[in-house]
Amino acid sequence: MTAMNVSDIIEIVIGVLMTLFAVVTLFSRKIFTAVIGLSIISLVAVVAFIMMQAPDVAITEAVIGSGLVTALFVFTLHAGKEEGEKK
Amino acid sequence: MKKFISLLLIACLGAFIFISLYFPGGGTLAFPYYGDVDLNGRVSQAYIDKSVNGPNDVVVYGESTDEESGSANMVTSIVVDYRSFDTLGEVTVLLVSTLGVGILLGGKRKRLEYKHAPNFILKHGARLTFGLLVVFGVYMFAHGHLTPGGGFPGGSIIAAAILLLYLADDEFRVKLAGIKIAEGTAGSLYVIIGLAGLATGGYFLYNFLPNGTVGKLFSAGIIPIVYALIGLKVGSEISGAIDGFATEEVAE
Amino acid sequence: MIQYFSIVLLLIGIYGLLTQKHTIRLVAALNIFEIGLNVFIISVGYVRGGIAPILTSQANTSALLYVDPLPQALVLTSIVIGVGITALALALARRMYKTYGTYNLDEMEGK
Amino acid sequence: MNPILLIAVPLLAALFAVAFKKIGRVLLGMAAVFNFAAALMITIWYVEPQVIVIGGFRPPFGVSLVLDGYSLTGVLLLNAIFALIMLMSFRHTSKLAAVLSITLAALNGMVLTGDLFNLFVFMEIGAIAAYIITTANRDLRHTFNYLIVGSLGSGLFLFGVILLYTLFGTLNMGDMQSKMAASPAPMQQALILPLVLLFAGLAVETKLIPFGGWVRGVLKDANPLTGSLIVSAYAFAALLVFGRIFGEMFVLSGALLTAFTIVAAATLVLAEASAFSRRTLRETLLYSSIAQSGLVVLLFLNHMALPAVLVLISNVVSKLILFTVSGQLAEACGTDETDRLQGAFFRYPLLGVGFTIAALSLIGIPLFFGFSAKLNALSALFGQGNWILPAVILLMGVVEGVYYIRILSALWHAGQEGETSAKDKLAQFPPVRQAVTGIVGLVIALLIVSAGIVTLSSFGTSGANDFITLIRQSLGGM
Repeated sequence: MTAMNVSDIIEIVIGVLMTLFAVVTLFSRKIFTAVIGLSIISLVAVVAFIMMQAPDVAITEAVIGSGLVTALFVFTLHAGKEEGEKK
Repeated sequence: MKKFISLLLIACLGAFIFISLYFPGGGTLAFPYYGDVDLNGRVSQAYIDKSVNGPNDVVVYGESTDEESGSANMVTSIVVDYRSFDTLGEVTVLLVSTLGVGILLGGKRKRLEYKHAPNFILKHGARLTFGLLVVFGVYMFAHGHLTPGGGFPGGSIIAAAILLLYLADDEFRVKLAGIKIAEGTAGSLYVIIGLAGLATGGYFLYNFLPNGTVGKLFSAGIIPIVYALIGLKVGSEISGAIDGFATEEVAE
Repeated sequence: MIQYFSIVLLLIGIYGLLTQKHTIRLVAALNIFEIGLNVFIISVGYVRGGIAPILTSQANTSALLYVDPLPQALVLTSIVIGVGITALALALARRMYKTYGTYNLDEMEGK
Repeated sequence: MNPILLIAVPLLAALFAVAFKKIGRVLLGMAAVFNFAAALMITIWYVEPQVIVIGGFRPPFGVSLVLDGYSLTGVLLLNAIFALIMLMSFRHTSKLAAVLSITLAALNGMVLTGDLFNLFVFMEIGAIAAYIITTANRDLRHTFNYLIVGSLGSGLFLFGVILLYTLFGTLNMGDMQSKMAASPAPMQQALILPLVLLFAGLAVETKLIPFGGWVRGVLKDANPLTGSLIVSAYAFAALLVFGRIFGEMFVLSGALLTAFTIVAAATLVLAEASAFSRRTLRETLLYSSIAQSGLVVLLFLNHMALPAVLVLISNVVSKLILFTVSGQLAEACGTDETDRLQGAFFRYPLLGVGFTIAALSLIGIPLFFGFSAKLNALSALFGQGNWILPAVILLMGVVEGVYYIRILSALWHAGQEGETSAKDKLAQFPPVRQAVTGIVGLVIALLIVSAGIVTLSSFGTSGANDFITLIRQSLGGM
């Protein structure tokens, strides 16, 4: 374990987090949890992009992936909920 | 049963990918391991040296002038100069998918109702933040050739500002006709700039303006113009899509 | 190291696409797949010890060791394509919900 | 004339159509006419293969287009097919004007581009446009299904492209090809994974089993526009891309070739069997076109580019008119079950002529184009000393013949009862639309016959290796 340095550890933490939340997204009972899980994966991916020296991609992923896409998911769920209540 | 088969399939696929990537079976071709990449074997080294159209000296920030691509951010010079055609395609992808959203979620619509009406402070605070966010978005694409960022995140930040207004105010809606005109105009100007390059330089999307000094705000030829157009287009397109999602059809 | 995890993420995404029946969750699985793919693409361009491919007043010559900028440009494209597809898929899911009253593809079958 | 205009002009039309919605359909029509005229002019002035540089950066660094005999074939026929589809199904385009213009740009881009990532971008544009076009069908579940499968496929394609980039350090197809030719053993182990991924990605759009499961749902209730676009224009572009990658760039051999050949042959056999067992017009036709994709892929994989292109052209041109006519019949009669459409052509012979000649050409009756295409393919396979594949293809040809004859005899033969019922149902068929479809059908029939005669006359003697040169030589030799 001599070759292990800080960035390796961060990479492993990032990887485990992404895998964990991917599983949460697919198997959570509530659909809303899945959407939040997806958003977190995207945020963790932003850290991964910064680790790999890709600031352009990190900014884009942060704004689009974890911001706007999540908003679209939430709006879709919200609309479904409202229509469900009307019925 | 189906889950088990899928799991088996994924395991096979995973094993296949891992073995092919990390256990090369001889031959002269092999995938480089993570981090052990030599850029000299790739086209990218020429993008970094700006030496695509012939050998070039070392590029120095703030000093080198009239390079073949004048952007200090190499990703930007790839996105808007070397592989600008891909970017035109990418903008088209967004255009066609928002057109699809418009077709699917179109017609006469009204806002989704909130359970709790947003209060005064929220509404007006959001307006203030809106201004700041728009300025930040514009900064992002105006400096796309110098700092990380560019047209796509810049436009998305503007769209996020509009999303903020949608979230804070349950009566707010953008004017869809205006959005369509902005998006069509920005997009067609991009294509027209490309055609202007064809007319003046003989190549579609040719960078026909002087490239200036690397690192200056007014440099890099058409890159800032194209990025501004992309920012405007992306911003208006995603706002249009947000409007589709934040509204519901009015029952006739 | 992060490359292994990106492939795992990609595989989880494909598994989700194969097994899920809930339309929203399918779109989420598609997003997981795309994020995994994007991280993989960036990792392919990573050079150990390389710096971000931007000339600044600190890193001011192109003679330094930079990471590969081309995969980053490709991923920018890929992210934008991803958001386009996600928006379209969610719009479809919403229209289907309106017609069938459910997000579950199996439940739609009977109606 | 710069071929880039084939992509830029429809794109500009689409963008104007977004800004000014009212004139969208006019712009679409203008773009279609412009592209057809431009493609004709490019074909006439074509002298030798050329690379069109974009942005002023030489390949492999910048994106570039490749105009050679192969892509020229694609461009000419694609724009002609698109213009004909617009002519016949213009009234279905109401909401879709901008999307269809983008489709035109994307299909041209797919065929012309010489860069793998650029190809991915154009395929993605085309695919998204296709998802939107298929939402015109009432049942959105199939579209959703198509979207998920298609996105997965294009993701896998991108994965493959990136792996190839890490291996060769370039995205340009020509550059990659020359780097591969320079390496001592062209088919190396490291290439297997990227090639499998590319194959899987392309198999979705080329409708190979098991990746083509989306087709049936999307097409079985397709209106004339959707059906003819997906089955002819999209299939044509996708299969040409397939040929570009697996017929030209990578020459396969060994286990990989065997595996892919089995997939293609299985597609051919299973789809012909399904087509035989169906009783509705559009389902039969869609399975028949899946089978033809299988055949074309088979030929491309076995290094027979010209026969493959000939079979492909024969198929898409015929399917264009077959799908449009059956879509229109289904619209007019509310059904497309073969038994309930008895005598339809007896009453409207104008529709029937094009349909019949297209179907006869597909079966491979001598003198029609389909015959010389099939003959070419079979003799090329025999030339390789291969006996199993020709046997399979011939057997499937017989199956195909049986069901097409069955359809034709049902539609032309008016039983006493059938005639009256068809008469009642077809009463509202507008004469103008009938005339347009009929005339287009006649034109296509004429082309099929003349191309059949021309190519047959030069069969075996021509050294051409692409369609344009073949036609030119044949015309010059007559």
